[in-house]
Amino acid sequence: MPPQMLTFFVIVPVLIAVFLYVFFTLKIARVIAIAVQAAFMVPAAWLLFATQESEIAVTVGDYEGFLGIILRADLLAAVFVCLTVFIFLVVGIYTVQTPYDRTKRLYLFLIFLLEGALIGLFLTRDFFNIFVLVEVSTVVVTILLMYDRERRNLFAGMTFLMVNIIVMQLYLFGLGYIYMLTGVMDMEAASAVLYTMDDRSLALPYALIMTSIASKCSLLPMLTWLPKVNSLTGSRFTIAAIMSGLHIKAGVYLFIRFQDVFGGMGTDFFLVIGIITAVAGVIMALSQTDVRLLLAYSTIAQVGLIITGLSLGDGYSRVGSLFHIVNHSLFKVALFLCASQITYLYHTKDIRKIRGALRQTPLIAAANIMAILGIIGAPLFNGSISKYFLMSGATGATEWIIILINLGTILAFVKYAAIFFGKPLGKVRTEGGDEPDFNRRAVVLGLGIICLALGIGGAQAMDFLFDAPVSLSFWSYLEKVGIFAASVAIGILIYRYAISKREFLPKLNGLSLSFQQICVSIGAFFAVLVIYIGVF
Amino acid sequence: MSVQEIVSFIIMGIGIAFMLVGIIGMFQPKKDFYYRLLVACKIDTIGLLTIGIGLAIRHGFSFFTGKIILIIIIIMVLNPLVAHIIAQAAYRSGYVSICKDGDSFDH
Amino acid sequence: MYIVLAIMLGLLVPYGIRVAIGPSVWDRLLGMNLIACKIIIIIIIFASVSEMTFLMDFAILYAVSGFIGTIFIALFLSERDRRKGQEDKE
Amino acid sequence: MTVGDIHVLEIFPILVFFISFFGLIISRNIVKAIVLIMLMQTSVILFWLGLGARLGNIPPIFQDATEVYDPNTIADPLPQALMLTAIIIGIAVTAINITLLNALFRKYQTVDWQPMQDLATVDERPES
Amino acid sequence: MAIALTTEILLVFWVVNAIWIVFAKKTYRVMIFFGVFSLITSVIYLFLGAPDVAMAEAGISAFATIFFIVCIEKYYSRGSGLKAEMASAAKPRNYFKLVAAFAFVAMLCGLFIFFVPTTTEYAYTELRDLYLFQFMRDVGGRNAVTAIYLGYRVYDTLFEALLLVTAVVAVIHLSWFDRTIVADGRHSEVERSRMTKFAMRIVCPIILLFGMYLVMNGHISAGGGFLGGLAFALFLVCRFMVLGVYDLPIEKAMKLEELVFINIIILPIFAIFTGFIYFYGYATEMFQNIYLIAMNFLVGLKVAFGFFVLFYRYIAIERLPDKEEVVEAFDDGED
Repeated sequence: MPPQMLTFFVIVPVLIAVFLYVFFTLKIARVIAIAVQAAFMVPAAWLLFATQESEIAVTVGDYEGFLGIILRADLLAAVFVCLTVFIFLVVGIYTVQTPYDRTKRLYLFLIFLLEGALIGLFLTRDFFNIFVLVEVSTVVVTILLMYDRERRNLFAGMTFLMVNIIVMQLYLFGLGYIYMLTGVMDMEAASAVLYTMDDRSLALPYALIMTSIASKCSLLPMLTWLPKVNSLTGSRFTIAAIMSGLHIKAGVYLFIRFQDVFGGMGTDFFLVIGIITAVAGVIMALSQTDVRLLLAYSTIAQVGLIITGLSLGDGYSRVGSLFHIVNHSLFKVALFLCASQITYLYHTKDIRKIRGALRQTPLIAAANIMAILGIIGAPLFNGSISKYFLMSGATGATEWIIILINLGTILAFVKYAAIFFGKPLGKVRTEGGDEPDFNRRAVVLGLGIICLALGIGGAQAMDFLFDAPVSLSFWSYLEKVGIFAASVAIGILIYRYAISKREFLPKLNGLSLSFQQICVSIGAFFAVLVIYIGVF
Repeated sequence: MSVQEIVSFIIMGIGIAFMLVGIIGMFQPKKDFYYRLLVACKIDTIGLLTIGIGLAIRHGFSFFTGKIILIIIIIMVLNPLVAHIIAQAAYRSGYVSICKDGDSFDH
Repeated sequence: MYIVLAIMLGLLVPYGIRVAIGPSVWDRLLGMNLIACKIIIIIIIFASVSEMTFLMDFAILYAVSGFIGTIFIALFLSERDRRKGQEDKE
Repeated sequence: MTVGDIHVLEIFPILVFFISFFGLIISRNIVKAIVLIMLMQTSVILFWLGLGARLGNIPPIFQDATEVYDPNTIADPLPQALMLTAIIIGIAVTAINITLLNALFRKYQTVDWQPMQDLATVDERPES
Repeated sequence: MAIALTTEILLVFWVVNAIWIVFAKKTYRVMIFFGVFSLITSVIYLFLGAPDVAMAEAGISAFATIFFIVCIEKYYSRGSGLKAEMASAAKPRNYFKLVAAFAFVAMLCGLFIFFVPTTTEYAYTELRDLYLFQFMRDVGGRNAVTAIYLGYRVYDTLFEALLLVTAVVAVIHLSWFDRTIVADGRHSEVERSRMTKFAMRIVCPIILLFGMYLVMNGHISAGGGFLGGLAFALFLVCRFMVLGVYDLPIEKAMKLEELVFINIIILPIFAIFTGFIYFYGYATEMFQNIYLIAMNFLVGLKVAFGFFVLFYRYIAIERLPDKEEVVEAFDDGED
């Protein structure tokens, strides 16, 4: 396929979205949607193989030099594109059976638009194009979050939209300075010029852009509103899965790209921010009772961990965190989809009310347990491989902190795992409608097995995905297994005595910032970042 | 400075003089809103007309003059309309004129 | 020609004061309308001074959009007091 | 044209950006918050156009193919093209914002931040 | 030199206007100051040598004012809104929070200005000169700005057009009212005097003609697809002022907008992405002009339909009294 095909990676989902919305009736549209999603896996796989050796670059419209917009697909971008297409396929298969009144053509229109925007975001290397694509994905996600008319959380949706607009204005301001300094809009050309400049004059654009990207991945100060929005707003589990699985990953991908462009100026600042976010995410996750909020805050914790891994500066930890991004998307989507089915059966979203799920729905519970083992880093699962490499770069204090964070994650999911044991309390609802049918169980089980498979074949997967020849020394892995076993034991002990009895930090449960406080926190983050870069 | 220039300067001078005088009407202490609206509407429409014609003469018969005339037509239609709508809205919404009857219109 | 431009700019100041002070909201609306007209005159003079004829296109669109903005504020402002008047009567 | 060593076309947008940021922090009324967000967008757009017009400000429009232009008085077309897109994005997002505010006003009969947030958190607390 | 002076004076007035907006107490004052603010910014863009952006800003400010006013009007008509506003305006602001916020923002601003990269002149102008030198050969037309956003960066314009389509869909889906059709032919209760009808009848054809002019030679002089679309939408606003009846169907307009949007994607695919026109020996002046005029026309239509739907949606449906609207609840299914 000629390199010009890169543009069609992005244009095809958008075209299909509009075609489905305008021309087809609902029945045909849904069939076409699933067929297209499945067919889309083939070019994505081709892209992965094509970019193994060299990078594919194409200027939209074949204008020479940096006049036009340049799309580049290197291996990292290809991995993210494959991940996006795979997760949209999984979610598509999951929702294939939903009754007709719930997935109208508008829902398909928005899902395909989001897919097109995310793929566009992963492929493009043009500054302003990133701004436009992030705005498109923000608007589409806002509509999706408030899709169901009667369970619509208007206030959180509007705050989400307003905060995102302000953040993107900061990004545009920083972009203005980069254009003033480098005079070019493309990343490769700009980074060549930016390397020659000293930190002092780059402090402002770096701080502005990094503030907007930090709030995209909801790092520390802007932490509390993203999970509240992507899970609590009555949005469906599938949308919450896409939000946690992919939308935050786009923010992390931009973080990686801009760190490369700026030559890694503020790495140890983001190391500290990553650790604080992970710790805060874990504590908040522990204090939640609603299933979706617990999973959302654990996403924040894992993103914090990834940012720490990325800014450790060590080759192994970087590859480890990249692999952790892929793993995290997989088991987070599995967790959300399992939670959707279990909460439907138990007719409540409160963890304290669900008990005995293992006996009630063995298949879904088994898949859920596989996903939980993945996220806490159990020996044979993919979580352990990525966390192992992620920690390999850490030394001394950071290593202990990361072990602490893992312990926190284990604690959170031990609390979550309580829903499987004990005798079932509530009346289980199994009559018609959205009940978890064969399709959904198959999807969830498939995801669980993939987590297991990636765990076993971890080293080969990392070599193929990130062409980083990694040697997994048996003894150090055994040591990690020891640490894992110890922390699980501690986790269960703490849970048995400390958490299960009385509420753990109840007041953290409903913590939510007002719009003014969010603005102040963005301003504070920007100030601290500028002072750090400018002075040190 | 050809004759054309001088004529256009004279006309524009008249327009500007008119506007400067109009300013005084705007800041009358005793008068209320309706009086100011009347004065303002006159200032704008006539001001644009005179300066427009001045420029048209300066440019003689050209593409530019055609556009100026188009602008003048639009403003001549729209400006009184907006003044009318503001006055109607103010009156309908119960803005009472502080001047006594006929007081503000005699001089 | 620049003198005329300078005078027009000078004339903006009293209208700005009218918008700022204006006892009633209607005076402010009047000030807004005046500033819109004054700016159109500035644009016309600027276009003739710098010999760029396409600025006149801008002046036309500018005039229409400025007036429509004022019209809609005035229309819905009158709704406000009339309804307030009605509620006080009930 | 430069205040200190920063170009005047850079100082004013920064001032209005932070004035509207200050307004956002202290304003109680959501309608004013949306207006201030539009102010922010306008100041960023003016900052970009200031970049383009740093050298000269003759619009980059030529009468015929062979017209020779004076390189240090013509404005830069790239920021203008980008800002045309940014304006349309701004109005599209603001239209959605206003629709949400309209719906919120119908639901909670108020347009101020604090009362609406209290009512909203009451409605959306997860059923405990 | 005079232009620089004019710009600085207008910029000072611009900043003063922003301060008024922040400290205005009543919402209506905010609206009027915002109107003046947009008018001033539009002229400043013009003096910075950007007529396209100036026109876009002017047109957009008209529509922004309409959207805000429709939103505020409901707040005031309820009476409680006005009383609440009077009460809150009367209540003295608590000065401690005000001073603290001001100190925080002043610190941020000082920090910002302290760290502004002080490169004296425009560092790199090669890209600009390359654009100005080559755009006539590569994309055609005389207007460099149109050449960039329809030729070089058409990929951006596609997503921006997509965003407008999504915004229209969002406004209809997220609004409080589930209905999309106002009783056709219903007269709007906005009173219009005979003089308004008479004056608007004269202005309407001029604006329509002007819109067509803007679209047709957008690539030669200042103007282009967006501005033509804005002019068409302004024509529709004037038409509403004349007739004052909600007769144009919103549903059909949305469908048309999507159809036009599909063409906006397909046309560049054949013209630019695959390089069909430019690299198989057809890159003649005629083809380039055809492509530019067609793209301008399509973008103009899309923007016109988009703003048409937004305007009618706001004027007709967002102003409905609450009682008319019954939102039927879905069953509490979960997928």
